[in-house]
Amino acid sequence: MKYSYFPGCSLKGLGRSYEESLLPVMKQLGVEIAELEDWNCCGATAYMSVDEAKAGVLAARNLAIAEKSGPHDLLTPCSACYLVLNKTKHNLEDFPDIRDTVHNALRRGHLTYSGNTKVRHPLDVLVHDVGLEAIKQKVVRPLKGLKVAPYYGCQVVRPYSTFDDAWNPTTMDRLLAALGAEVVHYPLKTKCCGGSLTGTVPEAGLRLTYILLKEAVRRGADVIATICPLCQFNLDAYHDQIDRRWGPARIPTVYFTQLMGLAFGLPARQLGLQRNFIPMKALGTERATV
Amino acid sequence: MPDPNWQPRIVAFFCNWCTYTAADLAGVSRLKYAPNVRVIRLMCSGRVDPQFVLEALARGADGVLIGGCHIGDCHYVEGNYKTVRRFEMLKRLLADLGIEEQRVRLEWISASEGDRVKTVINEMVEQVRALGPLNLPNRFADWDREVSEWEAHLQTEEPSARPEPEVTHA
Amino acid sequence: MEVRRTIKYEADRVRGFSKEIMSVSGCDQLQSCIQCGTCSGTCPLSIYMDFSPRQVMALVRADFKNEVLASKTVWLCASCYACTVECPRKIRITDIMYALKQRAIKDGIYPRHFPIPILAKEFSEMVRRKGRITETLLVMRLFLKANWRAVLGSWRLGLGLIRTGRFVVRQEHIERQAELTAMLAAANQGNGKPKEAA
Amino acid sequence: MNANGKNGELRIGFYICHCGHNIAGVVDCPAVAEYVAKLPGVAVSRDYKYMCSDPGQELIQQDIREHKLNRVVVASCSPLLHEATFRKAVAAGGLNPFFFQMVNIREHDSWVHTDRAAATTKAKALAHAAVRRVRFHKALETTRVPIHPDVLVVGGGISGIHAAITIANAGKKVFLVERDPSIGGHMAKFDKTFPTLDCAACILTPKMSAVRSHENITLWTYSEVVKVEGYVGNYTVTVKRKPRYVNEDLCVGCQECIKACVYKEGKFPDEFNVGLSKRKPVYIPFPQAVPQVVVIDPHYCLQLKTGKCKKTCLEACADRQAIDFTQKEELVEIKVGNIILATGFKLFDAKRIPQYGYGLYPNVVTSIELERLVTSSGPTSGEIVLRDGKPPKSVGFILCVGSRDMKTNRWCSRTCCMHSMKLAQLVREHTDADVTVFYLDIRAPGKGCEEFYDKSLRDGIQFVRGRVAEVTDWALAPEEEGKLVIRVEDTLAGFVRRIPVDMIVLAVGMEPHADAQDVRRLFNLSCGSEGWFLEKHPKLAPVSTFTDGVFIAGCCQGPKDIPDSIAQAGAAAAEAMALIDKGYIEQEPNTAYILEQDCSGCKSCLPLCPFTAITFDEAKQKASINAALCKGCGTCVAACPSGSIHQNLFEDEEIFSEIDGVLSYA
Repeated sequence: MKYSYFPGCSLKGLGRSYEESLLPVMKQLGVEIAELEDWNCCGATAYMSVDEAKAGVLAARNLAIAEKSGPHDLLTPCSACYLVLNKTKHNLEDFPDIRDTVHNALRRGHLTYSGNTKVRHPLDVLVHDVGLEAIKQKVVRPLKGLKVAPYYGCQVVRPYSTFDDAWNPTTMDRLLAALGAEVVHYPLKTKCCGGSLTGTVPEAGLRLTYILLKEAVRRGADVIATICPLCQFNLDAYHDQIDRRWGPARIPTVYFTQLMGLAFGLPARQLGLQRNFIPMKALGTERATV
Repeated sequence: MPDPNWQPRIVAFFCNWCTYTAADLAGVSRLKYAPNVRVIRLMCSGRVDPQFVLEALARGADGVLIGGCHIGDCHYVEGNYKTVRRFEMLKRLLADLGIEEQRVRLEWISASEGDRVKTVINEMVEQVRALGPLNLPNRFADWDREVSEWEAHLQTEEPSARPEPEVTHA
Repeated sequence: MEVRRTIKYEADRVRGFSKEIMSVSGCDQLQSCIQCGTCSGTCPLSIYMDFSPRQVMALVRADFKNEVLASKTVWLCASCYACTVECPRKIRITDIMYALKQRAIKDGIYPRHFPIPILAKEFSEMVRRKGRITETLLVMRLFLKANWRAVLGSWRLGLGLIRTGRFVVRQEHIERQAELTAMLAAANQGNGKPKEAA
Repeated sequence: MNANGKNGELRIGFYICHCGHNIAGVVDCPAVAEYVAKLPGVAVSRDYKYMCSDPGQELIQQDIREHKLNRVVVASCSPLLHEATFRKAVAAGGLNPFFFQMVNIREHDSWVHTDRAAATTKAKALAHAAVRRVRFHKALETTRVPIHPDVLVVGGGISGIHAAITIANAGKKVFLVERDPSIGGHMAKFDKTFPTLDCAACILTPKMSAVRSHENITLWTYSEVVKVEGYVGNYTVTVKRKPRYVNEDLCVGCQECIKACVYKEGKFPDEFNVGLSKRKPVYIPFPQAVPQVVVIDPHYCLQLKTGKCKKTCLEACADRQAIDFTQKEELVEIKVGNIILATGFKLFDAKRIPQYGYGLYPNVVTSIELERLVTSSGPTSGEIVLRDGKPPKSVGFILCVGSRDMKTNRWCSRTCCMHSMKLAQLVREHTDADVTVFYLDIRAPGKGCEEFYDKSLRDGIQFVRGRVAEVTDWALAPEEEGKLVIRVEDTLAGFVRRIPVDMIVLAVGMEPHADAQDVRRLFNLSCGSEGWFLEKHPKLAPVSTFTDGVFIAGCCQGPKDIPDSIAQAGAAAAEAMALIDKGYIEQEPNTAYILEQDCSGCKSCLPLCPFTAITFDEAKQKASINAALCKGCGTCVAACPSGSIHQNLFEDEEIFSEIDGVLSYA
C-alpha cells in the first residue's frame, strides 16, 4: 500500500503533532508514504476569497505534481487541504471555463493534470484501505475505559466526502471502537469549530468552540478526537479566553492518529502529545506547561 | 471549403407512445432546441426498417435519429428489442459504407422526458455539425459518373475483353 | 429621536449584479431560491451577521450590490459548507459567498478594520511570495495590521505555542517559486480566450 | 390511384392553422401556404386563424364539396390532440376520413424554436412531406371491438372504493383488488378530515360497508394483480390471492381466535397504528376492517413458522372451522374490459432527513403517528402524550418534510399544510400545549381551506415562516434543558431562533410506492420523472392513460386530498362506463396485412408478434395476420424479408414519400 502525501502548511506548523503521529502509525501498519516533492500551499479558504482562478491554480499544481509522481492516491490529512484539492478536482471536471484557465496556467510550469489522482483523507484510507481488522491486530494497549467524543468538523465530510455521510459520519466512531475506546454519542460531530474566526472574531468563533467543548464535557467524554489541525488548535489553544468569557470547559483534544499511536503502544512523546495545551491525563502523558 | 450557411439535416423516427409524446411535451413546456430535425411519426420504433434510415441518408439527410420507449416499457411489449437488434446490424452496415457512427443514433425517451428530447436533439445536431455534410446524393452521382465512365472506357478501349454471354442450348 | 429612511429606490439597485454573481461557476442555482431560511438556520455564524445568508441571497438576486458587499455577512462565513449541503434547492451558497468576497476585494468595498478580508489578503500575499504559509508569522502580521492590541491580548497563547514547540518562526517556502509565480500570473490572463462580455 | 377524382387526378386541400399567435407568432403561415400551393396535386392551400374551430372545420368540408378535394392535409398542432377532430371533419365533408394527414407545426415547431426563418423552413418541409404522403393514402374502415362490461379496480383506498361503488351502482360488475387485509387505505387511519373536521371514520365506514354488501362488487383483499394481458375491452388479469389461513366465507369476525392465541399480549408492530402498538400473529387490522375476517401472519404465527403450537385458535373457532393452516396462494384469472388503478402513495421516510432526529429522539413523530395518537380508537385512546405518558406542554410542527426539496422529493405534497393545521387544532383541543407551525408557504387553496388557516391563526397557533435547520437535544439556555430544540431562521422576523418544545411532528410528504415502476410495467403505463403515473393529458385527459381502457385515480397520479381523490375516482368511473355503455371501441385501422402472393413462407415474422396475431398455414406455406389481434406496431412489417407485409396508415411508400418530403426543402 503506497500513497503520496500532501502535509499542507499546518502539519509543518501548528499542527505538527498530527504529522508526528500520522507517520509512525502508518509505518506500523505497513503503509508506505512519500511526501509530495515541492508541494505548495493549497490556497485554503482564504485564497478562494481573493481569486478563484489563482486558488484553482494553486491547488492544481499539487494535483499535477502528485499525478506526475505516480498512480497513487494523495493522502491529505488537513481538512482545508482535503476540501480545496477535492473542490478543485470537481471544478476542473464540471466547469470548462475553470478547466481552461487552470490548464493554461499549469502549462507555464510544464505541468499537466488529467484528473486521475484521487484525494483521500487518512481516516478514509485507514478504515477502508487498511481495514479495521488490520488495525485491531496492531493494538497492544486497548483504550479501555477511555470515553472519546469523535469530532469530524466540517470540511472533510462536507461537501465532497465520498466515504461517509455529511450529517452523521461514523468512520471515526468505528475506528475508535476498534482501538477499544468507548465512543460517546456526540451529535455535534460535524458542527463548525469556528475556523479562522477564533482568531479574527473571537466573540463569534470561540463561542462555537466553547459549545463543542462544553457539550463534550456534559456528555462525559474524557477526550475529543479530531481529524483536522485547525479544529485541534481551536479546541485546544483558547481555553484561557474561553474560561474568561463563558467559564471553564476543559477537555483535551487530540488527533485520532495520536490515539491510534497510543493504542499501538507508541510513546506519547513520539506522537507529539506533549504539544497539547490541555494534556491528556488519563493515559499518563507528560503535562504540558501552560 | 464547406458552405458557411450549411445546416445539418436530420430525419427522426419517433414512436407514437413515448418519444413522439415526449417531443409534444417539450413543445408544451416551451423548451427550445435546434430546428434541424424533422420528425416522422411511427407507431413503434420496431417499425423502423433499416431501409428508412438508408433512404433518408441517400436522399440527403446528414443524420438519422430513432426514438423509442425505454427497454421494458414498449407499448407493444417488446418492439424496441427488435429495434436494438436491427440497429446493431445497421451500424455495421453503415461502418462498411464509411458513414460515421455518430450520424445515426438510437435513443430511449419516455413520454415524460421532454427535456431529454431537447438534450438529445441539440447534442446530435452539434455532433453532426462537427462531422460536416454527408452529401450522399452527390457522392452517388460521383460514383455513378465514375462507373459509367469506366464502363464507357471498357466499351471503347477493349471491346474484346468483354466476356461473351454464355448461351446454352437445351 | 433619530430616524432613518430605509426605503430603497430603483436607483439603489446595481442592475446586472445578480447576473454577474450567478455567472460564476456553480452559482446559477441561486435563481431557484425559495427563501426558506435553511441556510441561516444551519449556519453556525448567522447569529452574528447583519444580513442572514438568506437575506444575502435575496439581496443578490435583487441587485442590491452595495448593501451586500458592505455587510459583514460574507466575511463571517467560516466555509463550513453546512448551508451548501442542506440547501433544498442545491444552491452552492458557500461558493456564492466566495464570489461575493472576491467581488468585494476587487471593488474595495468591505467593512473597514475588519480582520477577515485582511487575513485573506495577507494569506494570499504570503502564498504568492513563498508558496507556503507559516501560520504563526501570518497571524502576527494579521494582528499587526488589523488590531495590534490583540497581540497583547494573546500573549499567553503565543507563549504556550513557544513552550509546546509549535511556534515556527522560520518562514516555510517552496523550491520552485519562479514556476509558481509564472503559473499564478498566467491565471490572471484567464483561459487564454477572449472574455465574453458580461 | 383508385380513389382519386374522375380521371385519377389528385386534388389535395392544404390548411395551415395560425392557432392564434401560437403558430403564427413564429411560423410565417401565409408563406407556407403559398409554398404548398405550388406543389403538385394541391388544389387548395389556405391559412386560417383556428382550424379546429367550427368555421375552420366547415372550411374543409366546403372545399371538399366545391373543389372536389380527395385528400386533406392540416398543419396545426399534434395529431395526438386533434387528428380525430379533423378526420371527423373530412368524413363530414363526404370523404373517407383516412384521406387525411396531419402536420405538427406547433409542439414540434413553433413552440420549440425561436428563429422565424428556420421554423418556417421546417414547417414547409413537414408540410411538403405530408402532401407527398397523402397521395398514397387509402380508404380505410375502422373496426369495432366489443367491450367486456366488467371492470377491475386496483387499490381499496378511498379512491378505489369510490370508483368501485360508482360503477357498481350503475349496474356493472366490479372486481376490487386490495393488497392489504382490509380496504380503507390511508383515510381509515385518520381521526378527522380538514377543513370541516368531520370524523373520517363516520364518512368512510359506510362506504366500506357498501363495498362489502354490494351485489355487483367482488372484493378481494390480501390480493395482488400479477399479470395483465389483452387490450382495451378485453383484458385478462391474473390476481394472486395470498393465503390468510382463514376461510373468508366461514369466518364471522367474532375474534375469539385472537383472544385464544397462545400469545397473550400483542407482540408485533401493528401496521395500522404505524408501529405505535402491538398486535398478535392472528389479528384483524382495525375494528371497522372490511372484510371482518381475521388474518394470520405467517411471519409470526408459531404454527406456520414451526409447526409446533397448541393451536388454541383452532379450538376457539370450534365448529365454524374457519381457520385453515393448509391454505395456499391462489391464482385467479378474470376478464374485464376496463381497469382503474387507484394504488395510492406511501409516506416519505422521515429518517432520510437525519437533522430532524426522527428515530433518534423518541418525541419526534410523524404526522400519521400523531394522527393515530389523536384518534379515540388509537393506541392511546385519543390521548396526545409523550413517550413517557405525560401530555406535551409545547408541540412544534415541521412542514415540507421531504417535499419541495431537490435532495429528496421536489414536489409539493399539497395536503401537509392543511393536514398539519388540522392536527395543530386537534392538539389545541386535546391538550394545553403551545403549538408552533414551521412552514415555508401555507398552501390552502381548496374550498374552505383559507378559512381554516384563518381559524388556526385565531386559535392562537403560532406560525413561524422558515424551514427548520435542525432538531437537537442540547441546551444553550436554561429553558432548553430536557427539551427538543428547534433551530430555525424566522424569515419574517429576520433572525435565527432556538425554540424548545416537548414534541415535534414531522409533516411527511407523499411519494410513489416503492414498486410503482413494477405496477406501471404491469399495466403498461408511463410514469413522470417523479414516479407518479402519467395521465394522458394534464388538462384534457387527467384520468386517462396512454393505454386505452386503463384509468388512474387518486394519489397514484400525484399528491391530492380526499375531495380531489374522490373527484378523480368519479371521473375514472365515468370514463370506464362511457366505454362500457358504448359497447365497443373503434380501432385505429393501422393493422398489418400480408399480400399472400408475395409471402415466401420463411416464417421470420411469426416469433416477432407479441400478440400472436400471425399464423402460418402449413398447407399453403403462407403466413397471415389476424386483424383483430394485430395492435399495429409494424415490427413484422419492417422485418419481412420479401416485403410481403404491409401496414395500413404506415405503408412503406407513405413513409418513403415522407422521408423524401422532409428532405426536399432545405
